[in-house]
Amino acid sequence: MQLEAMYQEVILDHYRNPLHKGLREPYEGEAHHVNPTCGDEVTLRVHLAGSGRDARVADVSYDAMGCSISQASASVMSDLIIGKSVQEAMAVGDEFLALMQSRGRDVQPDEDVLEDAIAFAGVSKYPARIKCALLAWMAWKDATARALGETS
Amino acid sequence: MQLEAMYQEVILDHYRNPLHKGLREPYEGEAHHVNPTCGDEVTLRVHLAGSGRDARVADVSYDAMGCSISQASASVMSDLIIGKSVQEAMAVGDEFLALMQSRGRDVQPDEDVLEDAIAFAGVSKYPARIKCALLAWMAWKDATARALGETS
Amino acid sequence: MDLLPEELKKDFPLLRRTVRGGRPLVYLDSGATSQKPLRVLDAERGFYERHNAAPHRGAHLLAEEATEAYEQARASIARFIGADPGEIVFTKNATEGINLVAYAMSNAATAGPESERFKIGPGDEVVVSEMEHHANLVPWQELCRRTGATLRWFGLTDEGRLDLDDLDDLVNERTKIVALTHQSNVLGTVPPIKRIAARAREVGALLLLDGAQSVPHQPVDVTDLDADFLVFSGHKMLGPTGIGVLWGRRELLEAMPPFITGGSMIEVVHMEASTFMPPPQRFEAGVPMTAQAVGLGAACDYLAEIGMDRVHAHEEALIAYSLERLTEIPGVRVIGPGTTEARGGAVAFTVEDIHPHDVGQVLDELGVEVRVGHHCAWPICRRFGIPATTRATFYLYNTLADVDALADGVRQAQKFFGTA
Amino acid sequence: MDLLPEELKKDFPLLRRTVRGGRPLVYLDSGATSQKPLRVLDAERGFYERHNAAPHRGAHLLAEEATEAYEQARASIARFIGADPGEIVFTKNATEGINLVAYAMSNAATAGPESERFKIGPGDEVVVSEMEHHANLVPWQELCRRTGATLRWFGLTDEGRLDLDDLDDLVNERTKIVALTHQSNVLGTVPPIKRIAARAREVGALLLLDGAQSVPHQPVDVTDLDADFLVFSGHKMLGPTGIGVLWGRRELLEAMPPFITGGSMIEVVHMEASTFMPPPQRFEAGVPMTAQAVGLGAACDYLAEIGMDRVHAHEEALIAYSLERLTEIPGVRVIGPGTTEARGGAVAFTVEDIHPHDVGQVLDELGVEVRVGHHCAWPICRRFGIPATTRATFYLYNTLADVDALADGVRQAQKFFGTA
Ligand SMILES: Cc1ncc(COP(=O)(O)O)c(C=O)c1O
Ligand SMILES: Cc1ncc(COP(=O)(O)O)c(C=O)c1O
Repeated sequence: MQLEAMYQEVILDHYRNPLHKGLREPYEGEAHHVNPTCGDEVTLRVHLAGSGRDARVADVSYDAMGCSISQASASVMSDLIIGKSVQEAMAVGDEFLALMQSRGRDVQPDEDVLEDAIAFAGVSKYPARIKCALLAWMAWKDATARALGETS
Repeated sequence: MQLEAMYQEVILDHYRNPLHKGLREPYEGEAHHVNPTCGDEVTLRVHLAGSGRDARVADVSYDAMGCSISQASASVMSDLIIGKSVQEAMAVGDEFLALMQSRGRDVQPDEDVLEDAIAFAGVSKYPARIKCALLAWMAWKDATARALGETS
Repeated sequence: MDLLPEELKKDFPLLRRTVRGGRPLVYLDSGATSQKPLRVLDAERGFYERHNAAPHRGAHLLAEEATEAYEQARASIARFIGADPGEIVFTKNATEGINLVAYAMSNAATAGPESERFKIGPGDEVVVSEMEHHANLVPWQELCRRTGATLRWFGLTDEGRLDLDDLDDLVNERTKIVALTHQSNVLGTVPPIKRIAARAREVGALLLLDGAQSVPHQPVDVTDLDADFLVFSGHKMLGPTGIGVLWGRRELLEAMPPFITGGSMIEVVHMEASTFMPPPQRFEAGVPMTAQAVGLGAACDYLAEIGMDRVHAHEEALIAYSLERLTEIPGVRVIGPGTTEARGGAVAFTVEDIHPHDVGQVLDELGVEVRVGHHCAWPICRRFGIPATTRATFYLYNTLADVDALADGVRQAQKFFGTA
Repeated sequence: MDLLPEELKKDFPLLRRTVRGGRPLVYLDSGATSQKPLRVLDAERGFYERHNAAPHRGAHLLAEEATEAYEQARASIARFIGADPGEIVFTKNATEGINLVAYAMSNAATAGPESERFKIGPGDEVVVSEMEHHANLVPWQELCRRTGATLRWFGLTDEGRLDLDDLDDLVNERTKIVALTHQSNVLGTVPPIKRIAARAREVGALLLLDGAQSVPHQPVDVTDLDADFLVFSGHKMLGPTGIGVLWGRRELLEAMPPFITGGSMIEVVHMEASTFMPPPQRFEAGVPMTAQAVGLGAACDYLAEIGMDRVHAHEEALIAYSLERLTEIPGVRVIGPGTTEARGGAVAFTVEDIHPHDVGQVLDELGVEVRVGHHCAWPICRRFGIPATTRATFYLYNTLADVDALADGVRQAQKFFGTA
């Protein structure tokens, strides 16, 4: 079975014991995203220290309903970007997006950048599940843009 | 060529020298019909003597724009029904409709009833032209219904 | 059990293929779209290879033949549901059919007095239910938004039946139209249409049935249905994609303003204004889905030859077996009626502690193709307090072995995720 | 002359057939609908036999493959007209595309402030022309009827060109949208779009082009076109019936309210109200014309491989030759430009003292399939004071011999009816 390639231990661990879950104060930006095809939802808050793209991601908190992939992805993401500058975190997000869009082709994901998130490589072979893996990331981008006052 | 089967001499004669053409007074009912697929038009008036279905068709006058089949059909029809009772004329119309819908199959049209109109038998093999042959008949039915006060 | 012969599967080329590393395909997603028998594929291709032309537009031989093929298809489809061909309007799918009626109703505002019956505005009401597919919900929300009318709906019982306690209150003198599913695509529920139709008649409301899941799976005869409109999709009943049907009572279609306008639905066109043809042409603007109509006609003939009562009996046997096989698995909960009574072939369920996406992934890996999510009927999930379900839907080509594969797959998912 | 090789005809199975007692078929009605190459038929059938599923709806392997096929088709079509795939909306035909924009404009009345640009009401104006196909006239008449806006139009010169003398008056600050044919299906005229587009920009009006006859026959690049919307039909460009395209500028599609609503165009659905997906999904409610999209994608690839400039040159040669052959016949009058300049491949004509129906009948008997009537552009006939015309339209599979057959047939008609 190919299932093990998708559901790596790391993913199942994060799914069963998600990190940083729950909505917390304070926060400067919040976003609610849904996956219209399956109804999965995430509400995500960003707390920044400092201003502009140099600001540091002081906290990411979220409430989410969805499959193992979307849950684990939210957990891995929060853990990965808390403590980074917004700029660095965005770069990680871009790397993750590239991995997801690789469709399992010959992309060499940067393990140093992606850390646990590299476990999602197997998901990129299943187009219908890519959105699950990206849900939290999209919400985070949106919430951060709001925190930075870049969008309404 | 099968063309001769469709364009019988009788039809071409009526086409070149249409009978009863031109709009005349008096009349009790008028109808304007178009063939939406080709734009052919006929305006047709009915003058009745007497009332109800026993009334006699005293005159049929018309103005028409269209192909040889629709022109000849208006001419043949007028000539055929002027002088008949409405009831008789309707019966001729039904016989003609049956002929047109026969699709060239084994219908034995009644020559005594249809007279010159029997020449349209060949037209029934061409579905797109049946409407041409029926245009004046439909207008006549409509105008007569109006003359009899059967419709608004 | 009244099962159809397994050889039937051979008529469907796609069902021969394998998936995910050579596994045989177990297709349990016919509720989303059905597979196509050779007969339908051949009918469509044969049309293109021999008779292709724009119907109702030309006088040449090909145009004649295309028109004939198109109208014969209309006749086959009409026969299939006991209707008159003049009452069959071709649309691109069921969704367009519902939108057609909803837009015709708002268009009635600026149409002539003959369309009085369709006029709708503030104070008027539209009634749907909580189990509607989005296709039979959103167009009515939008109609209400456009016109100021009010949307109301039937709730659901815990068993997934329509809650008719409020029938007399919900359907009242202000109701212009009741738009209901004829078979739920999630719960499988078949509502008691006759009772609702009687009430609609009483108050002079129109009744539209969403037959997207009924017409493919049970014998439907419009003369017996007591509805005013019925819509369905070709692709869910062995026909091509891109074609659907709106059936309407003749006198209603005759009084109804057009929706999409353009070529070949007009009578006379001036720059200032135009007049329109009688139905069904009035509702078929533009060059139509000719080859698809021909394909759907062939699908109806194919189904009619097998017999819709036999198709229905076959599916009933599969549903009964799958309800049995699924509910014996600990942690599995079927959403919708637990018996085959007044119930069609959609079996939606949850598996404790495993998200439907993850259940579906394991099944897919095993070659069992089911649908996961809200199945375009989100309010059902909200009603039952669940995020989504896994749904198996059946058709005449499915077998008891397919049901076994489903049940075994669910158990494997439980094993994989360590919940059993 | 820059003609394409005659072997091309072999790609089209239907063109091998004979008509009316064994005569070879001379198909001169591609303006109504085109014939289909094997490649398109195989693409469509291959989809049904291997990948058929509802796209954008499932997570299983077949659904993945169907989604991929559907989106690759969108990409092929986008490439064909130089657009971004996100700007390609699938419709059932060109007619639906035009109606989509017209209805979106009236729907803007009850939509949010982002749709401001589309709002239309009394005092606002819509501009079309006297050479529009009914598909690009009646929807605007109906939009004006629904909203109280005013319809205005460009007249035609005696040569069948747009009369632009009134341009600045006709297109003014009150104009919300200009909807123009990009190539007349009767006259062949290609209007000077750039000039009209410049004026539309100046006054802030939208510009929609009806490309039903341009996209199949000339290279069209939306980045060069300066229009806001472009619609066309698959069946006129070697693709299947039942599929069309609306291209729109991204920022406009993003701001435009939906038209047909239902499944898979929604974001979140509650019983009370729903929100919608971004384009193109927002405009594609219901299970789409999946196999037809795949077929149209294959048609675009086929045409692109031949090269649209070569297709255009081929047709130009045929038009030039047919103008020559037809006008040398006494009594024949071509309606529309007499040269190939800014003119595409529809050649409509009258034959003195013979009604087009009768001309067409003789041609049909000879195996030459042309169209007779008003060709869904009735106002053109009124403008030129004629009841109807006979129209020949060409495509890449036509040959000079086809033109000869046409001219010979017209002479035979004259002989038969004794007018020459
Ligand atoms: C110029 C023009 N516009 C619009 C249409 C409508 O196309 P369709 O009938 O495919 O919607 C046609 C063809 O019929 C046409 O020639
Ligand atoms: C109950 C029901 N209604 C309507 C629809 C819409 O059908 P389509 O998407 O073919 O328009 C569907 C299927 O998707 C359905 O299951």
